[in-house]
Amino acid sequence: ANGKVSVAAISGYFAQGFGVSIVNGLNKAKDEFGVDLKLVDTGNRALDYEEQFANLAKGGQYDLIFVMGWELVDALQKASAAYPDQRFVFIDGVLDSDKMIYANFAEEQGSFVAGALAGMIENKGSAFDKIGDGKSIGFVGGRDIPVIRNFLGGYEQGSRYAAPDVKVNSVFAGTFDDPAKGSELAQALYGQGTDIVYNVAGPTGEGVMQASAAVDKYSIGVDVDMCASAPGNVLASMLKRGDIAVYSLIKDEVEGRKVTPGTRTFDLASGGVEVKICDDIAPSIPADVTAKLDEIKKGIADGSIKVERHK
Amino acid sequence: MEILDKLLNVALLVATLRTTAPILLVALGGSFTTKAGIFNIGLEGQMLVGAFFAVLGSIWSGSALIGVACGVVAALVFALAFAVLVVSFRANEVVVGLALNILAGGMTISLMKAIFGTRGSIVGQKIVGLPKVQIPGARDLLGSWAPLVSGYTPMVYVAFVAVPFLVLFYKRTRLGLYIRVVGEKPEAAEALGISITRVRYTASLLCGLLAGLAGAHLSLGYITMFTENMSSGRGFMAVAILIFSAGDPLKVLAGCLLFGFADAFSLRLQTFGFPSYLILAVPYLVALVALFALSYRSRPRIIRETLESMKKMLSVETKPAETGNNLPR
Amino acid sequence: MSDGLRAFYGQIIALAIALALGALIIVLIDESPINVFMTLVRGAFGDQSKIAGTLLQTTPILICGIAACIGLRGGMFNVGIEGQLFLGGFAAAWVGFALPLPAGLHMVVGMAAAVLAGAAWVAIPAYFRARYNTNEVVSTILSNYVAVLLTSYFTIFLFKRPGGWSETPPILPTAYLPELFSFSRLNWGLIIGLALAFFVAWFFRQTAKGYSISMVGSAPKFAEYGGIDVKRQGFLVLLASGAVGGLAGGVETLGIHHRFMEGFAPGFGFDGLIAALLANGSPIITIFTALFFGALRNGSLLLETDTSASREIITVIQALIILSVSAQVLMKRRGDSTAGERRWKF
Amino acid sequence: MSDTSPAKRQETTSPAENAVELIDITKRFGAFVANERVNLRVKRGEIHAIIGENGAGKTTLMNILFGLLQPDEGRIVLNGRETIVTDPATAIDAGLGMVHQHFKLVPSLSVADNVFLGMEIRRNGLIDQAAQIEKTRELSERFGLKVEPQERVSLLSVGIEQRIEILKVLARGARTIILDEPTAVLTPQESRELFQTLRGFVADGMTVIFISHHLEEVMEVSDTVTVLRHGKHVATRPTAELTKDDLVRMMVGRNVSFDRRRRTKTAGEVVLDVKNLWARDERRLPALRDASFTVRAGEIVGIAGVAGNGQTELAEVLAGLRPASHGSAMLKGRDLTALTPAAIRDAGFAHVPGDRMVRGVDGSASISSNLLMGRQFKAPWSRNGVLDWDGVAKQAVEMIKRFDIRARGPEDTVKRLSGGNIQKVVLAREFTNDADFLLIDQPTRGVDIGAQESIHDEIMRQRAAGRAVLVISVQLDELLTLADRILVMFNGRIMGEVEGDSADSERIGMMMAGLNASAASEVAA
Ligand SMILES: Nc1ncnc2c1ncn2[C@@H]1O[C@H](COP(=O)(O)OP(=O)(O)OP(=O)(O)O)[C@@H](O)[C@H]1O
Ligand SMILES: Nc1ncnc2c1ncn2[C@@H]1O[C@H](COP(=O)(O)OP(=O)(O)OP(=O)(O)O)[C@@H](O)[C@H]1O
Ligand SMILES: [Mg+2]
Ligand SMILES: [Mg+2]
Repeated sequence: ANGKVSVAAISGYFAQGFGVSIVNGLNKAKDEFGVDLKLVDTGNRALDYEEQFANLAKGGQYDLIFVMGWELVDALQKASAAYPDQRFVFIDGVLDSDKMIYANFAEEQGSFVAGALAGMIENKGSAFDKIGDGKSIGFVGGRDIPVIRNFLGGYEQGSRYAAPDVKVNSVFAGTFDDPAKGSELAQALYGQGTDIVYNVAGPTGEGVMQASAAVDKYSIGVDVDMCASAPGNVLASMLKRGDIAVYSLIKDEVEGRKVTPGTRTFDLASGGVEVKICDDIAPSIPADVTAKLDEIKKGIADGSIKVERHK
Repeated sequence: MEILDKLLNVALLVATLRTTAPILLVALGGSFTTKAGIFNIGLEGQMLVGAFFAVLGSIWSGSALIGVACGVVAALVFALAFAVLVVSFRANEVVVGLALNILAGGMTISLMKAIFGTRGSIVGQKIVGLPKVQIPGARDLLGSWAPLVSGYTPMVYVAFVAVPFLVLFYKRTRLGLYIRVVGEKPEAAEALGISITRVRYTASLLCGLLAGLAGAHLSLGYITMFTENMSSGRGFMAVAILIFSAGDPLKVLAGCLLFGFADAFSLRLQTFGFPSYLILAVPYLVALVALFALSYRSRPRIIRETLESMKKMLSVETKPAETGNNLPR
Repeated sequence: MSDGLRAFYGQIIALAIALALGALIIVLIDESPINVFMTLVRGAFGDQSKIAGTLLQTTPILICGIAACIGLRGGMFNVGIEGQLFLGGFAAAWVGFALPLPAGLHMVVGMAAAVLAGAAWVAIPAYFRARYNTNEVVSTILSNYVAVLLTSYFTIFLFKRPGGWSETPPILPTAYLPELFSFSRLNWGLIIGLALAFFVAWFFRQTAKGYSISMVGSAPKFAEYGGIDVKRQGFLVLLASGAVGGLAGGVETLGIHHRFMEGFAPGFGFDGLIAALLANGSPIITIFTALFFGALRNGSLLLETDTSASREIITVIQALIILSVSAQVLMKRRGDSTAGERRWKF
Repeated sequence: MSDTSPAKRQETTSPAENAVELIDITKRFGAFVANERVNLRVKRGEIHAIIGENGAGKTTLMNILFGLLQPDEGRIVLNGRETIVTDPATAIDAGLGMVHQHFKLVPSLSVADNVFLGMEIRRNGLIDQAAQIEKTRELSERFGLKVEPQERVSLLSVGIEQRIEILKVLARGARTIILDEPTAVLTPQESRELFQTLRGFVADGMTVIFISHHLEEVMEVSDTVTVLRHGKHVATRPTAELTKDDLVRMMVGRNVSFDRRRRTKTAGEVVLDVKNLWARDERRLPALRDASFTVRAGEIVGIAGVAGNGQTELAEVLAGLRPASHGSAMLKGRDLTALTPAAIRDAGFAHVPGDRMVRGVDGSASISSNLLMGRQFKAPWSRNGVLDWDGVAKQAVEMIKRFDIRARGPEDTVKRLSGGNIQKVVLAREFTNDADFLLIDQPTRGVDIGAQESIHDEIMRQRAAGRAVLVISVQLDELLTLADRILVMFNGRIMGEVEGDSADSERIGMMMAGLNASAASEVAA
């Protein structure tokens, strides 16, 4: 790597929510620092992964290889053993090996805040714009897989903490690529008296946002700022700042602070996850809600509020 | 009871129509090829390019209608490629259909990257979606049932109105007749100077037209965005419905409604806490059960069959005074 | 020019057209076609590990292709190989992690479970096809969706590896399908696939049973008249096809992944179907079409890292190649009737 | 060559005197020459018969004339104008119409829709079905071809289908009508009606070309005969100058006898005993009603009847291809109605099916492969389930020789053979099965005269070997030639039985039309 930092990223999810934020961070680093960047899309056939890791790692030209997606873990571990000098950054989790760099995100914390926000708004009842009499909030997941369950778990805990009598209705689309289905699922939830729906479903979730505009209810976005998807209907977005994570890692590398194995945690306290209330909504959020949210954030940061991870 | 109330209501029927519309449109498109004797497993791909180019056209022109037109043109290009390979070059239609599906997937992503610099989804204000059609007076006449007929995007109406048109088309127009004849008995068509090639091309293109509309509906009507692979198996579902309806418009409608209902219904079931994976399989299982039940019903059970035939024999035999043959007892 | 020679030239020309189109696309993305094609070849056959990788990719396509061939020869269009593969893969993995058995036997039982699961999964569509003439294309397409969802459910809700991803616990090493070389994951699956191809070809060509099934496939009424139990053969053919589809899944889980992962092998069933159709239902030719696809896939993996061509571009080029190879323009006489061509019946 | 003089004579006459002239037509299929420099001149206003053995190239020649095939060499002159017939549309425009050997009707459409297919009557862009029905009725009345315009074709009998085919041609204003083996599927009465119609056409100044294997018909109705042999033109002569024997000699190059076969009264024990057999057709209506009869060893029993009167169902029930709804059929003590087709074959049953292309062969397979059917599990064809293809091929070569199958070899694809040769493939397989009972449905449908004789010889040989033979045929002549006893079927019933020796066609014809035995005798007497 003749003086110039060169990085690669490998994943099957560059097209979906969190992946988009990773790509944004990588591109930002590329533009700012002029690093070489190679993106490798793994597709979704497990048979391919090992070969792809080998193709990427064997030349040794990449200073860092970012790896995103749990299904790649097996191939990653083999590659890490086969190419011990290669530094891999595993995004969104921590593995047993101590040779890798981990960028770990606490999405359950962000989801906890989102759940608390939704629960409290729901509790305001018809006093609040677009909220009906029912006491339920919703969740639309992409596929029913552990990481999505982790979002759901945080959301439920947050809602229970801040608004114990609000019920959480959760559904899964079974796919991340079907916005039409997302819209249909959200409309089913809204039709049953649910007023706020949090989506963790990539492009499928876009359908949820659009449905909230169609029936004029509230939605909460995820991963990236989705406030523009349905202005006036999106309460907030739970940002999972993959962009910050990769950007800061590359920045360290470029500025001579060689990234070494270990875990970096991106949580509420460090700003790695955050709930951003949309600008057009923010003025109408009651002060007591804002205060409670601040209190919760503080509690999570200092450990007085424990958020369970999904196992 | 409360559960039933929550499940079975106008909203469910409205959702059924909404879910049905895109599959119905693409399946009606496939009806042309099916009737013309071509097995078109490439509907999925045609729909996908339709969806993509509709969004592209809408962004470029700022007009939803031009967007729809772009989607249709793109699907037509795919349909033409299908026809050239299958009809003129006599390639295997399953291979071509599947390969065009693969091509559609790769092409839309490549173009998305090339044009928008990102993968994933195209969302945002620049896409002009199709407006919802409010039927005047619907609310006064139907009250809470109004959403059943009013407030959909235009293609939903197009899909359902297309059904009677297609019935008429096959029954009463020359082209419709030729399509049926070419599918049913090509040697008859050939002997009468009807060009099989021409009819199959026409059928393929008509298929592309509706598949393109279906795609445009998905990305500009149902929702307003494009995402990779957003046709999500609707084209394959349409293929399944087509095969067991033999392309007959009314049966296609019935099949699509059944699937649409099962889909809308099962989504609602999920909110009662059933495991998502099993609930998501419900529409496919319903379709399978319907398929099996239909074919089972078309073969009466041995006993009923025998009874009926006996009755028929008796009724036929009592009339003419033929030479003294005894009835079987 | 003999028909065979004409067909051969036809394929060469078709391939040339596809490559020319591909080259055009490559130029459009600012790459050198020469470089891209060389990389493709290097990625497929560059060294022994690349060749092994190609064969590794070939194996499941080949086995799925044979499953499709069996169906096609018997007049059954099994579009459900995908689902059978998933069920077979899961069943083998289940035996692998849940049923401790002595080495060797364990693997055999695992493969047998895969075969049985594949056959069982197609049994209902097969029964209805045989008994009530229910279209197997529809029922197998639909059952694919159910198979994928069902195995996902099993994996995530019933058998998930604690702390792991959407996957079952790892299988015990006693159930591993042995690897062929130290430098690759290539395993006995390839040998099984090749042996199966030759066996199936021999079976249809040389055995009385195979003859009977072929006749059911090409002229069912004639077969019925000739005393062949058409329904029974049809049922068995689909079952056998499903069994081989299941076997493909078993080979993948016991030979490579050593556990079942939800959604681990999408599209192999369809790749196999395309390979079999391009080979016109011949298992021997399917070896070559599957190898062709395997080489394309493995080559394209290197293409992605070593050139600026991305996965989607490669997909586009692959689709173009399949399309042009499928065109039989030069294989048939022109000018005469087109009406007699075989068509799909609905 | 014998045709040069008439041809020369015609060249001097006004060109329009000939409706059709084919000049030096050559057509090759691969290395095989189906037509070799064939010349055909058909005068306006005549009935012109084309005869020749199976595979002589008759259908090929007509397909070329009608634009369905393109000749490799040669010219076509229609009504004095040289025409390149690129497709049927060109032929139709030139006033030609063709009724194909295999009908080309669309089963799901109505009669009127079929008649006007390709030239629909439309109003406001929509097909005017009322007008089509009206016009069809008009045509049908004008030409005396009775049809019900609104009925679906799938429900009609072959005789009516043929009328529709002819109406189709007439509706297109054809002045020259080509019929390829029009009578192969018709009853004697229907054939007679057809020829009356054809004479009517000629009287109207139209021209008729027809292909036939029935020399009586040719002698009876044609004005001129053209004979083809092995793809070559042999002769074109006025019919009046010829005898039937001349025709046969020109066709096959030797004499053939048409006498009734000698009958032996030495029938043995009962082999097949059918009692009160009932069966239903596809529409679940009774199609076979209470049939009872026996067939003895060393005897040929014929079943006469107009097509579609339950013969097919009877044959299928006996072969196990259709369930019986009542009754029994004992073959040497075993009830066939309870057995599978395979078990029936094992019980000593051989079957030549009526619909040879669907039931009798796999057209896409080789002759060897077709000859193997039914015996693939038996030695010497297979051992331990493994086939001996060499042995199969060797046997196929023998059968090709013995049954005079005109083919390039045992690996030849069956669908490339002519109709008659395909039939011989079926016969070859079934007659070498050593079965005690032979069921032969339409033994010589579409088979040329030379081959007919050899097929009849073969059937007689089977009888001499002590087999029990049941022959179903719509050609009464054939049954009169072969059968020891003839049963007549009408509307699913056996109307009566006549001895072969004393059989007269008039009385049988009555029974075929639905009169019972005694009534038929009275009317005939
Ligand atoms: N010989 C033929 N072979 C194949 N297709 C045909 C043939 N004749 C007509 N068609 C098809 O049938 C359709 C209707 O044909 P038609 O000739 O009626 O068109 P048109 O004259 O534009 O219609 P109209 O007369 O109703 O205005 C056309 O799409 C044409 O492609
Ligand atoms: N498409 C084809 N390909 C190859 N050979 C063919 C084809 N069509 C016809 N033939 C061959 O050409 C010869 C003439 O066939 P044709 O059908 O004209 O005979 P035909 O005189 O009508 O016989 P038949 O009286 O049995 O109907 C036959 O040997 C046949 O096998
Ligand atoms: Mg002929
Ligand atoms: Mg013939």
